[in-house]
Amino acid sequence: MSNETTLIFQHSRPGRSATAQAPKPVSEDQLSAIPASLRRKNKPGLPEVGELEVVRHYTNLSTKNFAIDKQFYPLGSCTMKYNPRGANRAAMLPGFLNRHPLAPASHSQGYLACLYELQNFLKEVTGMKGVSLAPMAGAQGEFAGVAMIRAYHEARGDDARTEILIPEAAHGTNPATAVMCGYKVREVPVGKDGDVDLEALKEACGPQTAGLMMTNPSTCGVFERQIEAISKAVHDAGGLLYYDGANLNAILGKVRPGDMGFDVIHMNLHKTFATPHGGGGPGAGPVGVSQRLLDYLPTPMAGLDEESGDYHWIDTDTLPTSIGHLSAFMGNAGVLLRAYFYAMVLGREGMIRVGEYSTLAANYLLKRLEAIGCQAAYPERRASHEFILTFAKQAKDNHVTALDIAKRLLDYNQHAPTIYFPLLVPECFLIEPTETETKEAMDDFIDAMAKILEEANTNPETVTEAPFTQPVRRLDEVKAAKELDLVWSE
Amino acid sequence: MSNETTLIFQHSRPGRSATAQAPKPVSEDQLSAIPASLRRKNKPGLPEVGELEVVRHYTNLSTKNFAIDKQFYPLGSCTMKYNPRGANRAAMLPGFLNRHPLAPASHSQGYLACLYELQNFLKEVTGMKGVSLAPMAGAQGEFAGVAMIRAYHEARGDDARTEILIPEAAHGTNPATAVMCGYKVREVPVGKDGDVDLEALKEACGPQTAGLMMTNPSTCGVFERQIEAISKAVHDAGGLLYYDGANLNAILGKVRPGDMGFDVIHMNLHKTFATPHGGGGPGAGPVGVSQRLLDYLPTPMAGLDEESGDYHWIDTDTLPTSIGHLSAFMGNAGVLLRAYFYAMVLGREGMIRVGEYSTLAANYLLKRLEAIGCQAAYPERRASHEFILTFAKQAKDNHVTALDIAKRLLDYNQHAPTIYFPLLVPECFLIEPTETETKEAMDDFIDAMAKILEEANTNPETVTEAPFTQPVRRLDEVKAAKELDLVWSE
Amino acid sequence: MPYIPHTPDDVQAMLQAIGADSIEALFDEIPAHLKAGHGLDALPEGRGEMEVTRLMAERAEQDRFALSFLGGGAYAHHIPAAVWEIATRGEFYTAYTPYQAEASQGTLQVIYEYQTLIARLTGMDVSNASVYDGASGLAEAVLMSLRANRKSKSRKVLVPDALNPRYRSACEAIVSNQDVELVSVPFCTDAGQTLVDSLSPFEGDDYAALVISQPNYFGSLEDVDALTDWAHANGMLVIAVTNPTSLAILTPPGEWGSEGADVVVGEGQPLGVPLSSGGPYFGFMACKKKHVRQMPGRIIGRTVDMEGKQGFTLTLQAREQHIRRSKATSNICTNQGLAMTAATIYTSLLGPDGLASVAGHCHANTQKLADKLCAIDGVERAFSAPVFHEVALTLPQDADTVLARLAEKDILGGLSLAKDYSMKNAILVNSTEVHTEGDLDLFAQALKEVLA
Amino acid sequence: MPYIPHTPDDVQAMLQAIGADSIEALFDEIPAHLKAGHGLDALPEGRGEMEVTRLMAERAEQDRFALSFLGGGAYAHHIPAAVWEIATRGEFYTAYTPYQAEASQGTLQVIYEYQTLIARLTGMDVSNASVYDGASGLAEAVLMSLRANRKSKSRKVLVPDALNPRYRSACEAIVSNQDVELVSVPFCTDAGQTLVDSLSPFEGDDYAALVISQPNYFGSLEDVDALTDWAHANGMLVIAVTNPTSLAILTPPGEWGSEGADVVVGEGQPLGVPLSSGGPYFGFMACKKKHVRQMPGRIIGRTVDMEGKQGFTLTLQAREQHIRRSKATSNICTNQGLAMTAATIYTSLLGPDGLASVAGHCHANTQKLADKLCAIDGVERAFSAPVFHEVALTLPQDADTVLARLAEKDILGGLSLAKDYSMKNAILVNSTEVHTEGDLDLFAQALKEVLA
Ligand SMILES: Cc1ncc(COP(=O)(O)O)c(C=O)c1O
Ligand SMILES: Cc1ncc(COP(=O)(O)O)c(C=O)c1O
Repeated sequence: MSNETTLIFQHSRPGRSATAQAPKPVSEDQLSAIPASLRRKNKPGLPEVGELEVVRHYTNLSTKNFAIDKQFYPLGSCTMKYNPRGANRAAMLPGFLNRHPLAPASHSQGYLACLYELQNFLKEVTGMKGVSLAPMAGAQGEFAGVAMIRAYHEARGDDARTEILIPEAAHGTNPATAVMCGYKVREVPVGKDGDVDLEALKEACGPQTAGLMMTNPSTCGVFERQIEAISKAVHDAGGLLYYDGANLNAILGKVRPGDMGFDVIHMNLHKTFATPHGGGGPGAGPVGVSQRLLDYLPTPMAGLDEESGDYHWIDTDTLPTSIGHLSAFMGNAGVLLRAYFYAMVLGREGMIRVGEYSTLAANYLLKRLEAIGCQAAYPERRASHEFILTFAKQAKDNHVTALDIAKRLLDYNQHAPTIYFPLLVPECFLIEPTETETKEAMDDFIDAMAKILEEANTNPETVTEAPFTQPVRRLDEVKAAKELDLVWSE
Repeated sequence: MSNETTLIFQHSRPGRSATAQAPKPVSEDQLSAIPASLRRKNKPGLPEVGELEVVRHYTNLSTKNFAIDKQFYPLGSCTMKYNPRGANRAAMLPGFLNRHPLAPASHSQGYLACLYELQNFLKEVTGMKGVSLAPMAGAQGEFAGVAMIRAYHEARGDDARTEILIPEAAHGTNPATAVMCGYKVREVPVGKDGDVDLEALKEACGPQTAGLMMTNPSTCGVFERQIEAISKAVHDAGGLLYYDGANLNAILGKVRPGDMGFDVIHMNLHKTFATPHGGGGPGAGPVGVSQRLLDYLPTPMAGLDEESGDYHWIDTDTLPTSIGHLSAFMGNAGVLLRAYFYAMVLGREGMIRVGEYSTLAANYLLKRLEAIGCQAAYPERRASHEFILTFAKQAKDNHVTALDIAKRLLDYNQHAPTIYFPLLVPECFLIEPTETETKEAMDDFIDAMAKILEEANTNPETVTEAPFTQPVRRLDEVKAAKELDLVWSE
Repeated sequence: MPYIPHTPDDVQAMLQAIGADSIEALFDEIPAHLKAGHGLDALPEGRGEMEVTRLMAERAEQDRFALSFLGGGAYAHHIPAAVWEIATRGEFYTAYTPYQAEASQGTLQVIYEYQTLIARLTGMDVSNASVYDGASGLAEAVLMSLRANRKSKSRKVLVPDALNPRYRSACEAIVSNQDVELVSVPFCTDAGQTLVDSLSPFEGDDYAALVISQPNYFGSLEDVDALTDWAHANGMLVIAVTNPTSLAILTPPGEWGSEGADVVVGEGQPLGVPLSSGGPYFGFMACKKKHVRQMPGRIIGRTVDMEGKQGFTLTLQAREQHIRRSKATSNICTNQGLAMTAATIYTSLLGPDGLASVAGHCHANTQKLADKLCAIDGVERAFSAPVFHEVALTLPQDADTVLARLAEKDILGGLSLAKDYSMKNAILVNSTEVHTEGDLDLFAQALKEVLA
Repeated sequence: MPYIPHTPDDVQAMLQAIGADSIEALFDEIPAHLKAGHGLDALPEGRGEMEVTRLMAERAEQDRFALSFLGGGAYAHHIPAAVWEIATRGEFYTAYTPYQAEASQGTLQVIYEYQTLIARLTGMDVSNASVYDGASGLAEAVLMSLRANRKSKSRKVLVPDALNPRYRSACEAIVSNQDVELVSVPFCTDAGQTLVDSLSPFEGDDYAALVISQPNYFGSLEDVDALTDWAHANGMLVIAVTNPTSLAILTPPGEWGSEGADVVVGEGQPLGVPLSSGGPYFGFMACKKKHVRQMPGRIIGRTVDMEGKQGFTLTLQAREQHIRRSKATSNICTNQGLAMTAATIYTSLLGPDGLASVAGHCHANTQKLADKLCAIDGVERAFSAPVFHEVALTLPQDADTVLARLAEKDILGGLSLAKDYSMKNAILVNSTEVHTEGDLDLFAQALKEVLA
């Protein structure tokens, strides 16, 4: 009964405006230095609305989202943990917000100090030798990592290495990144137990191998037990090992990628370090490297002159072998400050607890869901911080798919887990509760799942036609893709 | 399907806590100076919950409110206009937030400058000679005003004045205030046209009259045309004229209480000056006075030493005749800063526009509602910034009351107007759209009302049983009052 | 037009619907000669949000200071970021009093939870939804005690001199209009406490209530059990004035003496509300169940809807001005809802242990600070009583002068007791969990320099 | 435990359900010797929110400065308070990519509105949901142009030297891995513009695209119509790099020359995103409809639900890595959603007239500033071309030295052009609507003193 679905453009009326927000118009005279030929002829079709309308419109829109602040959000591989509000306040202090990215080091000591310490924290938790905070998300961290692998081989004149090995369970960004770095991708199969098929891997290794990209625990939600053998196989072939740190939450304080033999790693601070996902971003994807890749780290980085105690920037002028800049300035600074806050609050003990309690939560949720009749993809294995269920049986018996169950969960006020990823498990859920959710929140999820499994048997339409309680019912995706409507017009 | 109605206490588990928020516990030793007999034996039953739970609980609770930021909110007499977000940011600047109320003037010049200027702005818009910002809401402003009237009479030894006259349409705070100031209340009838019954008033005036409290425009939503005659009658009897400024929005820039002959006035900054209502408060109720009451203004006030340019506090040591302090410190400072922001953005022209456009909106809405069949209480009169409808006919014909229509409006995503106030109009709505709502927002309200009037005829249950779309249906108020449940227990 | 959305077309359309020629015509009922064309000349021209924000930021900047040890009823505490990020959500910030219960369950449930929190913290049965502040709350409590104490005909109430003088004066300003008399109870100048002994002169007289402040203005802890029992034995009600933080570790008023206090009020600011120059704060107010109908202010009750589902609503409205008008318990209408909401979130975040540890640090830091300051020649504790988180010290020199010199060093070193208690050389000093050891040392160092 | 809610009872209950003795047992699949008991010694002990906030506040305070005229791709603008008060509402702040469309209509509709805003501002047909920033967005546009220009086999793209050097180097770092070559186009050192004349040497060669920056790094306005027509005549696509504020008054890329640009990218920061040390910002990216399947990043489409009601959903996902993996248009996954949300709110608040007046003030202030600075002996405009809101000036002395001395006076007086362009005495200066006349005078005065 409300008009909430109106677009902001539909509130527009010629000449309306949020007058307090803009300076008074300048005279044509003041623009006379700009040649008329370069001036736009018609004003752009931006909405002409008042301040209250904008506030009301976007406030109302916001209410049409699920969010960690409102719901359990066990989206596997995304580590939807609580985002401390204190981190938001600290990062939005005027001194940080107003600092121009190119302000001289003399006017950046406070900011540099935070970055420098964060670099050190990340080195320690990953067991790497150097860290650059520059990449702006996980995928850009991957890019930086693989570009460093490439720079390394190139520097050694080892230029026959054209291939990156990737287990088939890998996240889509891994193969896409390899290609962006000019490599071919060779997929490596994964065994029934969720571990990489070691023999196949060994066969795939060779002089063409630039490196292997993998996560551990993998996106199968289990710890890759043969990691040392894998590491040896790839290193023996002359390749380097890349660690996709999206799953770092599972092992914080338990085992470090550096200790497992990885040469390069990215971290997703928006996952492991609790910075917000913002409806799609921003993230931050710092990279850590072993000794041999130190020279290639992306710039700028924060450096400390031990003697004077002054911080400075390390840039391509002092690190000419760097793969260079990945953005105009220095990555997602505000995200880094939030991660710094988080690391400082958690400290040593807190970091260790993250791995412990995220793993505890996942194993609890897995066992309880199995107990109510869910099928685990790897029932013999420990869960890491996440785990996979498969609804292949329901799909076959009741024609109720993983998608249907996901949609029905929304009716129970539970955000759905990740679905249909990894691709190798049919009709799957990848479920990640994180360490910040209470047992009761997990129990509510379990109760909802139990009811849905029951519904799938007795009343499958309530599942296959779900959701019923959201602002919209299921959307016509085919129409969306065929009759492209990407931009509104009157 | 969600557990949103759970109380925060029901999330409590022994030993759970939002650890990042409190310092580490102190040792018993550090408390040894406090005698055991004064220590509490059991810890207070506050909820033991984690940070995410608190954030999630109160975020979810917030979504169960209507608010200006989400809905049209035409609550008559309350002036629910847009609350500029800029004012919130400015008032919450760390320099303002962290200032201790007893900081010396040397460390308060910025704050005092804002208050001093706000005092002057309020003097100008009301036409009064002096202003104190101390009262913390409209009702406390009334209290201050009537206490000053009392102080005035007492100072003159004129102590037979025991009565305050109040038109029957007045807001409940008016008679309650008079009593709190030790006066008896005599109500004055209001005529069919919404104006005070002048003859009755004249008769009521006498040597026992301490003063008259009234609003103009009145809570009948019309301008009291005989204001000069009223003023003369009361003044001739030796009484003073009190102006309830809750309706100041209607006449800003058009006519000033000081020019109408009022001796003392309070303003509701949370109404006229757009500071937020905060789910029930805070407000601010500054008082303005004519020359003869200057000596009695409540303290503290901001003063300026013209020569040095320094600001200082004016307190009872320099103004011993003051009625004194109404709070421990200096009223609702943060509200005053928001009002200052608003006044600075609006400026001279903006203030004048407020009266004009709030009046335009109310008259538009009235005429349109009359056109769809609503009955105006004072059809011959201009609306001020608000107006009254009466649904006496619907109540009689269809057994659909003003309350029913109010509840049904919620289903149409419209906040209901004020109902059953003023008491003298049966089955009434007091409707105040304010100047900050678009014509389209008013049109939506009109459409909803048209549909409801139609429903009242054709399908009265949809109205009498409304609302259907809110978190709860109509509540059992009798049970609430009889089986008092004011505090939760396990 | 700032905050006004109407375009010329809108205005035309509206005027047409009204049947008026101009906006000015809508004011035709106002006598023309009253409509002085004054033009509000003392007001500046309107400016944009950017300019006003810059001006206010500069002003706010002027008032920043390094280090404050001011208390006296308003205390610096750490406020979790979540508190105000949630309290200023539009749904809380821009709603009003929950008159339409169905569309206000958020605010209503918050208040119900708040009432529960306050009741549990104070050990009382019921709480209202807040009054303006602690001082005006005391005035309401005094007036309430006159109504509630049916055995007493008196319009007099006993008020200790050791009560915050700002509470006393605000209370006086409010209740004196109804010819209520606040009668002074002296304090022991050695202990800095209100002794039962000093009450004996009042025995046998009719007073409606005794006010007990725990801690009192000097930070001293009173023997609340003895005072409460004395009052009850003498037919008076007990009005407790307390600091809410302290209640995490001190005996709650509901358990004072053998029967507990009758009414409790206090300043809610320490529960998550910024110092903010003195407001908006909120006064909390709780009482025994039997007095609830005499309590002013809004009260929320839990009930069920037509379908039996739990819900919350305003209740006992027959006490309030909008229903009872001149017979209401108070004229209060708008209260301090938003600050109360913040306090509810704050208290939930802290929990019983968190709040106890805040209270513990306040106490420990204040002890430590007193020790450090008393290590300076000529600085001594003014009183012997144990304190919570504020302490009176005597200096070897004039307090006002010393404080002014400290302020020049950007240290606000406490409040002078010269004016209110004629203790020319005494100051009142507060420390809370926000102070580090370094902060305390800075103060001690500065005081040493000033006194040298 | 900070941010972990489990009590010992919870842990016991969970372990029991799992059938494990201890949490440690859950890690039994990890080879024991890998689990070095390293203990993360380089990490400090955890501290509370209060302490960390205080530390960071002190650090933030260190970096406050008075007056900045730095631009170079990031610009200080007034950001309405409403923008971030709404963008940081939990519903936007703590949601993720709208994979579950029905539970994400808020974010989805915001993106759809954003796409519309960007399309209208740039004059293009379609927009994506944001990329990381302007510079990396350029790299994506370059790679996209190779795919989209079917007539060209080239892996070379023409890039003007007058492009922001930070854009060039980031673009280079990204695209060079795929053996894409960025070929330099010199600028006219008198005008500070890229002239069509300097393009003639490239005629006849195969390049996939020409990059045009409007304004260019020196703030100069290019003759975009001529450049665009030249590129199209020579079989190249046109990649426009623009400042979004400027588009309120400058010809949108969609209207450049006779056919308009093919792809538009730029830094979105000026639209309501704080300077914040360089991020998070967002890159905007728009193109002609025919190229949409080559565009990287998320794209939202409007459609209907099973009941015919309007709704929004991710679409064209077959371009993306999670579906197409190694064949995707890019590896981008997480983008800059929150900054994009803020920009949508900002742009809606400003509207076409508001944004034009911001742009107008930027330009007018920059002109005024240039005039004031050029009134100083030896200070001159470096180039003759008209500028938008940034201008290159030559000084009578070494630029780096002068800037360092200004910084000592807490004035950040611009960016040195010494390193990037070997213009030892030249600086790049920006002014926006945030500067008052007084700010400009302060700068002029300070420069005068430094140069004296
Ligand atoms: C396993 C894995 N790797 C890489 C990524 C890419 O990270 P981002 O989305 O930050 O680019 C993700 C994130 O979704 C992921 O889950
Ligand atoms: C006409 C009128 N007078 C007085 C008041 C009392 O103001 P407050 O609620 O701020 O105490 C109100 C507010 O509701 C009112 O509408």
